[in-house]
Amino acid sequence: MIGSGTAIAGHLNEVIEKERVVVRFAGDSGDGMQLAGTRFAAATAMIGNDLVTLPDFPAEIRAPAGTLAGVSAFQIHFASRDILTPGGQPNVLVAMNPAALKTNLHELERGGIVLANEDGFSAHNLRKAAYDENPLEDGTLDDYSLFRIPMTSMTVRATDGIDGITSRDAARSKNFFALGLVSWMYSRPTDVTSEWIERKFAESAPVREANLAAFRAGYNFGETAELLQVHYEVKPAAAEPGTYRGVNGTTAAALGLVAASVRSGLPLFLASYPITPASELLHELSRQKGFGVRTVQAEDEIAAANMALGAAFGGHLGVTATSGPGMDLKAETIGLAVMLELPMLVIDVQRAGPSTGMPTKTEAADLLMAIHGRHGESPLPVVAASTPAQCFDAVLEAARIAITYRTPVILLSDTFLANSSEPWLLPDTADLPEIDPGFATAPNHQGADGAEFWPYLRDERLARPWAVPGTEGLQHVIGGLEKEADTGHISYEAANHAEMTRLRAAKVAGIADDIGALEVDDPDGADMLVLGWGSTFGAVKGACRRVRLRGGRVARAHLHHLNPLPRNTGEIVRSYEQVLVPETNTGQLRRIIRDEFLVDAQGYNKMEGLPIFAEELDDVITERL
Amino acid sequence: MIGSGTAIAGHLNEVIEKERVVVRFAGDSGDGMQLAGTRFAAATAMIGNDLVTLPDFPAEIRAPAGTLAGVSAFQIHFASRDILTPGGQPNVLVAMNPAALKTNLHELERGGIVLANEDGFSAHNLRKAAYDENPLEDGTLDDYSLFRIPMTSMTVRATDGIDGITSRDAARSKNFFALGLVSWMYSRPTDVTSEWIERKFAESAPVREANLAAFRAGYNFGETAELLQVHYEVKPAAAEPGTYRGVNGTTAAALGLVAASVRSGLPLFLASYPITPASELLHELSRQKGFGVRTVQAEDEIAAANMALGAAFGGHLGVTATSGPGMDLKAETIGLAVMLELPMLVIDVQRAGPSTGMPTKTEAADLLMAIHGRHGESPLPVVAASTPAQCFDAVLEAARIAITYRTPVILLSDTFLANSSEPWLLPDTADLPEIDPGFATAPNHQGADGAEFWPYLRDERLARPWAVPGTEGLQHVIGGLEKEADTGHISYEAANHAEMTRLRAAKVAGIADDIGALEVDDPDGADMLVLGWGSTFGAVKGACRRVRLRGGRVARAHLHHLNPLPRNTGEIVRSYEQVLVPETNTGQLRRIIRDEFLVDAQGYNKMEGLPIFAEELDDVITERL
Amino acid sequence: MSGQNGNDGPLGLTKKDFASDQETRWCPGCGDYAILATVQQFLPELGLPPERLVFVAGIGCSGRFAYYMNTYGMHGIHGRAPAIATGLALARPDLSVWVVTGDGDGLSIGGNHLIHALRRNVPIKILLFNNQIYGLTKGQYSPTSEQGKVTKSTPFGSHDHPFNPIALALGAEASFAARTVDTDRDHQAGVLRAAAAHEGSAFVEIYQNCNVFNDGAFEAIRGKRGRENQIRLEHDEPIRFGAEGERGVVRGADQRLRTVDVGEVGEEALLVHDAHDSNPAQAFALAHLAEQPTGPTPIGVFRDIRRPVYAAPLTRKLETEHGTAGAEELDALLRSGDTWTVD
Amino acid sequence: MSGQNGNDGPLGLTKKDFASDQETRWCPGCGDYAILATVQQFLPELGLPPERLVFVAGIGCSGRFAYYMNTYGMHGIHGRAPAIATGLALARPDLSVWVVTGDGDGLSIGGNHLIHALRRNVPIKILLFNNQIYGLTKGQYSPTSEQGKVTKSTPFGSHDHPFNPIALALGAEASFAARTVDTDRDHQAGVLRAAAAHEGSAFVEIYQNCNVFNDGAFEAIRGKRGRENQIRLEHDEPIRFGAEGERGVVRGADQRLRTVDVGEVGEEALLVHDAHDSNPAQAFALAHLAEQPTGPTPIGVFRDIRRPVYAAPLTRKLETEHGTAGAEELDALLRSGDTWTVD
Ligand SMILES: Cc1ncc(C[n+]2csc(CCOP(=O)(O)OP(=O)(O)O)c2C)c(N)n1
Ligand SMILES: Cc1ncc(C[n+]2csc(CCOP(=O)(O)OP(=O)(O)O)c2C)c(N)n1
Ligand code: SF4
Ligand code: SF4
Ligand SMILES: [Mg+2]
Ligand SMILES: [Mg+2]
Repeated sequence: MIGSGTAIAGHLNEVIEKERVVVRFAGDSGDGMQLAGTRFAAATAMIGNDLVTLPDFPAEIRAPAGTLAGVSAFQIHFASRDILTPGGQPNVLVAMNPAALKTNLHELERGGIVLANEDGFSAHNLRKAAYDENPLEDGTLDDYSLFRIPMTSMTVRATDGIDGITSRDAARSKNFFALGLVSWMYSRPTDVTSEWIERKFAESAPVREANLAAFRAGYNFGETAELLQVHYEVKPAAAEPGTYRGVNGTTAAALGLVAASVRSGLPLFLASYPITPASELLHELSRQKGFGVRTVQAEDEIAAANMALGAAFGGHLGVTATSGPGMDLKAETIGLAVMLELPMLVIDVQRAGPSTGMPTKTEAADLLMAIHGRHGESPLPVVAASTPAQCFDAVLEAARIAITYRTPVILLSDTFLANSSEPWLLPDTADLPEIDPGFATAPNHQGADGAEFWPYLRDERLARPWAVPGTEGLQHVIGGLEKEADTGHISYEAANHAEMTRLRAAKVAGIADDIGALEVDDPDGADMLVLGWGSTFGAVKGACRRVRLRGGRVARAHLHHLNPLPRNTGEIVRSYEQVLVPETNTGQLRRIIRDEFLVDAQGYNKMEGLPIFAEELDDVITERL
Repeated sequence: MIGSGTAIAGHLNEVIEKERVVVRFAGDSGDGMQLAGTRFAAATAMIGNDLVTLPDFPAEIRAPAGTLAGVSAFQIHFASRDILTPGGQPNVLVAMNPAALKTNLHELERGGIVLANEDGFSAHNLRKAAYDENPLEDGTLDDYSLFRIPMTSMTVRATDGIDGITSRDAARSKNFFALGLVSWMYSRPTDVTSEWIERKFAESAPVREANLAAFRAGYNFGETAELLQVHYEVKPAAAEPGTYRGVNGTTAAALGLVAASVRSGLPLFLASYPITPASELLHELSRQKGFGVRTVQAEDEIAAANMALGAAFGGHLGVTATSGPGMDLKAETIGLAVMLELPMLVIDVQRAGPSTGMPTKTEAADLLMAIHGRHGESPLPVVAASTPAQCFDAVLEAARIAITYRTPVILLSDTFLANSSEPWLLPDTADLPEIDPGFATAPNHQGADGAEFWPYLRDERLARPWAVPGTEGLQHVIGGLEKEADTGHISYEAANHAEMTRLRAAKVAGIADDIGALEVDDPDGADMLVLGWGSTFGAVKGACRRVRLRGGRVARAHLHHLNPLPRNTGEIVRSYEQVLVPETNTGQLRRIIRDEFLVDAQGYNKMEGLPIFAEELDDVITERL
Repeated sequence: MSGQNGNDGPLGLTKKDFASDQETRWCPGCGDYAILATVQQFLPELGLPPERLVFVAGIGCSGRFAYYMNTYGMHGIHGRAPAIATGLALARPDLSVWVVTGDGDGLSIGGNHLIHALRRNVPIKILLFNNQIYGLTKGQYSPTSEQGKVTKSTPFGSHDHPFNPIALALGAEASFAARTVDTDRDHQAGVLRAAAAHEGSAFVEIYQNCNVFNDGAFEAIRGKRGRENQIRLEHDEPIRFGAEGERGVVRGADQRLRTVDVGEVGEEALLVHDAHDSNPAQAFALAHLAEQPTGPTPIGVFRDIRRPVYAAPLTRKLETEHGTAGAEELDALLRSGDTWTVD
Repeated sequence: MSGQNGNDGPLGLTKKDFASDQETRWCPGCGDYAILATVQQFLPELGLPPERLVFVAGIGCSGRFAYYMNTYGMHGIHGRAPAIATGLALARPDLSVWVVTGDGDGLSIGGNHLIHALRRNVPIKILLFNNQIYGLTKGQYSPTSEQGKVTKSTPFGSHDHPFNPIALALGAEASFAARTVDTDRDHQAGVLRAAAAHEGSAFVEIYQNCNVFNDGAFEAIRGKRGRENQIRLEHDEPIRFGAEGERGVVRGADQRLRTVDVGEVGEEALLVHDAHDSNPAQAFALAHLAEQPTGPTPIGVFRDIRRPVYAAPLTRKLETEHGTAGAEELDALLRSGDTWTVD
């Protein structure tokens, strides 16, 4: 069999340089794989590799230990050049138990490395994973480089003697053993991780010591072990100078909201009802101190939206965040906000499937719902984030539009963006856009008997005045009934309804003048344009690069504004023979492009609860070029 | 001034034959105009004229008497040939008070007849209607044929002596006086109305006598009065032989549901939450006896939808009906039904505006919401009714699709269809489609350990088996989580989700093979196709006829199925130089046509809370030909 | 007393300062007119200028209320007013936020928001106009309609056992629950006064006659001899009623509350009302003294206790926090956590 | 007694006849396992074949329950199970319809459907697994969490005053309200038996331990010495508790319920529980004897009264009606009202 330990014997502790590597840590939910992965990512970022990570949790809270449903995985893709996706096929798979091997092996590259925790492959665990034979022995892994390492027992031995630690506790540190081993394989610095362990477990000496011991043991094992004679190096990526931090889409969005609050001077008010994956934003902001951030866990999504709207009426930056079914429930309230013409931010962290679907998986199939998902004609702006770090800018932009144009805005993110992370070149606050709420403070109309305030007398952008309660003399009542242009009084008059319908649409359409043009990356005059939106950004950019490296000609553009579209969108899509729209839905942006511009846009549509990867998209493009 | 009574003196009781007439009764909400109009329509139908009516209620329950907001009107369009719309400009306006005159005059045809109740034009009422001068005297009506008739006092005089009737009560009968007068003007038979009064007020002699007296007085006044010397005749329309009844869209839909229940053998279960205008369907069915019809007034629209779904799970024909905001609230439940693949009928009686909008006005702007208004990819069939009577067939068709394909179906009606009425050629039950629920009664799979029931093992139509609780051995659990193809077990597997997404879409798309082709009416090879859907049917047909009468060449087609579209739709729209899509929205079907077929369809879009009329559409077509 | 003429508001404001110029659009004779007049007359007492008040209304005839006030107002969507008001009140503790809702708006579609607002004890005052019918939609039965009610949607009589709004509110942990009558101006003003003084959410049920679709529903306590059937609850007072207060309420041997002739049992036997009782059991028992307002029925303040107002201290903290943090703090925040530099 | 071994169902069915082949997916040690076992063991008593039972579940860990039953089941959407079950129960009175919900599913998002189902008295049995936390979404506080609760969404403590589920149900006119404990098999079976026997809707709160996100919430009445804190309510019995029943409940002079030493007041002074009392006041008072299950807490059947079941007679009528009307009747219906003929 190829790839067994002995097979690559000979070249001793050779260092092979690699441009990019994908490692996946997989084990039972209880095995601490997310932790191992995150720390590996941190150390990797520190030495200046570019990276993208992708965690994959089980849907169950705690599926029974050892079962297939209980497998938890964390993938990290890092390289010496900028990379854009969490990577398709892993090069290395750490498998702590049979279930982890079974659920992840099929994705490992042919000939890839398997680091198996031998101790985890007990008869009991094999049964749990429905293996009749032990895959470490029955040839299942013939096509891979298998390394059998008794991680658990080695961890226990390593921690032996640390007092306050039973061997049962000790075994819990095996994820640090694995982390140490992989750190050695890829020449990661040990200090970053050691220091983190010191800090993190400061209050419990035994645990701290055990984890440190396990980590060192794993690292040293790599160095000394006979069976594993090769290790790799991945040089730092050439990155723009500046200060960086690793960030996932949830944190970036949370920080974007705080930034929007600071830049607009409006207090931040987030009302949400827990739902996977949007809950994380509520958690993140509820911990936020010092910026006057108010978070409320509402009784349901309808209440959450209405609380945000009430706060907006009061002059706050009203925000509500949700996923999947939660969006359905907010539709009526969003429609009211369209009528009231109040700023309100609705963050939709899209997830897989209709109805409850696959709550922990990713998908971006709420686009048409965001645009059309309310009764009657109720137009609103839709903005979509493109990468984990870009969630910061996307949120800021959505808030800017909402406040400037007095309108609810739907910001589309998705599970992949929310959970995966990448290095983020930190902006200077001074460079962030200023947002002017421009509250109304005085009457705006001279009536027969004196000055009056007309809540629907619009400015040049067609935005109405925003007078918050407490402002003397500007008392007014707004509501969901159709209202007379300018005065805002209730009106059932035919011509007025036509006019108000036109005005509401024109206001949103007019935002196109305020969002810049769509940029095209087309170095060598291609015939095919790949048009992306949302989290396909990385895959599209990566795929195009791969195609070009092979001399292929392909252009790409990415939409951050889905409604309205940038003014030049039509011109651009019309100027290519082929327009390919990759989406994790059945073709929603494609429909919009076809309808708006009568261009025969084609799609690549993936409905697997997974993001689109550069590799697969490369194939699609190549095949259609 | 032209048109005053005297002006047309001379030709004594002349009878002029007319092809079509539009009469509008207008007065205060308290004046009983709806009643007068309905009875006039009944008598008109009886003598075989074709007709369409359109009531127009005030939004307020009871706006203060005499105010503009309190005006209630009823329009009837009748002719000696088949007609299709309630008519644009009235030829005759009955105005019981100044407010009624003010709000309706601008729509009366130049030179049209005004029958004003002189007694209603008191100083008090003039003020209420914000008239400084009395319009009956200040020349406001110079361009019309004005007839001033003291209807109230003549009614009081006519009922004088009927015991149990004070003059205050008596005045209430003035609507019957007006009815009598107009009945004479258009030579309507008196017996039909008299008999109805006898029946209707059987239990209260005084009221009965007063109404009869007022009705006769009005009729006789017409015959004898000096000032009104001309009356008209409208010959019966050539109609298909058979038994007819007058019906509005609400009643037709209610009967359609009962018919669907009878033809499918499924008990009818309607759960709704009151909302204008959909409430009427709940009212109508809650009165229905003898067919085992169950109606429930739920605590809200969400509960209503879920109750209907629960009943559907139990093997009933589960139906829920709503309007406007109520649709938003049902979105999540409809998405669940898509996942469960259970039959469920959602009736959306569309009304005007986003949010609360203009609750009593008509509009058809929920089409894209019906198709896309749920998170994730959740395809479902959409059917739309085209005329008041056709609501019967549309409901039956929607139920057939829901039951046959195990899917929620959205049926689109609107305020105009629900409230207006037309003669209906009654079908024979025997000719109505049979609907076979085809319940599963036995296991459908041979498993390792015996026979099993797989709830998602599909038939050739891709419909899944429907096993209702109580069926022995077929116990199963369905839910909103993604499920494995065939077995229906929960599955988060990537390929399975892709496959299930495909299957759900393919099932709905496949219905196109089961709905017949789109028919085109194109007598003389036109270049322009007018493509209608929903309640524009009459206007499109009428407009095309008018164009053709003037020698214009125009084709028309009407979509009853909006998703999926008939198979030949693309072929048809592609075969015309121009495709005009008239809609009471900003162009929703137009978007679909453009996206699906890349055809540059253009729109005529009216957003006034009113239906599109043949006259205006005629102009649009003519101008674009 | 001060509710009588609105002329004595601390700011010298009067009734008309709280009346908008919009034409009222209720049916002639509707009980809503009486409530509007009483509220407008009472408000000057608060000593707040109109711009500091907000009326958040639901959908229904009752919902029209907001348009007739010269304050800030929002006519929201059906049943959601308590949620809108919650957001507003938490964002703007400086405002006096009032909710106007109906028995359908507040108890049918909006029931969940109502009970959660009450348990949270957010500082909002909820006025529920209970006419035991759906008015705006032209007469369907509501969650407070008596069982067997014949309406447009129940031609053969309704099957639902109705809610007792006060009992529901108490079951939902309301810290303030009261009941009054549309046309009873003084009593209503007194209840509004207590509600306004209460810290936290206050629930006020107002019996309101819908003379078009449910005329006379409250005849027993609103009609000519209605006063005699009003069991007016006053804190710390023995509970008695009747033309000369000859009737009273006692707890019988069977542990239940009963109405009796004071003469028979003697004054001291009467139950003394304790609106401040931290335990809601007694108030709940009083709410169930009458299942429907067709005979002697308690009105007034059933419960009025002190309980922490939702997030009050935090709200104050956030108020001061906001604005203090600017560009510098934001830069620091962005740079918190593991960062590294490339140069 | 019969709850003990499922072997004595009238149809000779046993526990396993009600267990599905699906692998249970709760966390090891979750209280849901105990409830599942007790329910499966109890069901044979009903004398109904599995196909006549339906479990309608909401979303949450509790919602998984449906998958483990070998009955018909629907795992609906969050909070709507009572509405789905209402539709099913009204359509199919021949079925035994059970709802499984959680404190978030049933009291937060689903609160409105719950209270309306209870007041309507539709024949459904509602089991609310109260673990005072959101389990499935990984640990946010719920409407039953104690005030000040530190969770993922409230890192500095929650501000909400919690619901008392039994009090809320009684405030919503529940005709049956009971409470039991996940691991207390016999007591739970007894409560299920009473709920099943009750005509109309039955509300059963089950204290359920979430050992991952809220471990020990019910320690006081579920832990080692828990039995002593269980105030077990038995109809017609004096209310006493404690290791030797040495403690009891009385109504004090202040009209409130109190726990006392039986020795001091004497047996006869003890309150006798009347679950059939048409007036819910006493049951409500008992519900408020303990605001949180951290000390002596009443469990068992608080209320169990006869009240007309929603539309029961009509339902029977409709059942017989349906099917009798065919083509002929339909033709007649279509031709009712004014018709005319053209020939
Ligand atoms: C989502 C939604 N559902 C239904 C309606 C229709 N609707 C408006 S008011 C109302 C009920 C009114 O009853 P109530 O709250 O008692 O107010 P009232 O008119 O009696 O004062 C209903 C069902 C609506 N506007 N929105
Ligand atoms: C409309 C909607 N909102 C939110 C969610 C996310 N969600 C699922 S279960 C749940 C709450 C679970 O708590 P509980 O009802 O107490 O059940 P437990 O998990 O504790 O048994 C939430 C918020 C959802 N599935 N659907
Ligand atoms: S319908 Fe009833 S509640 Fe509504 S305005 Fe008229 S009288 Fe008042
Ligand atoms: S999270 Fe809690 S409630 Fe959910 S399964 Fe785990 S232990 Fe049980
Ligand atoms: Mg009402
Ligand atoms: Mg819970």
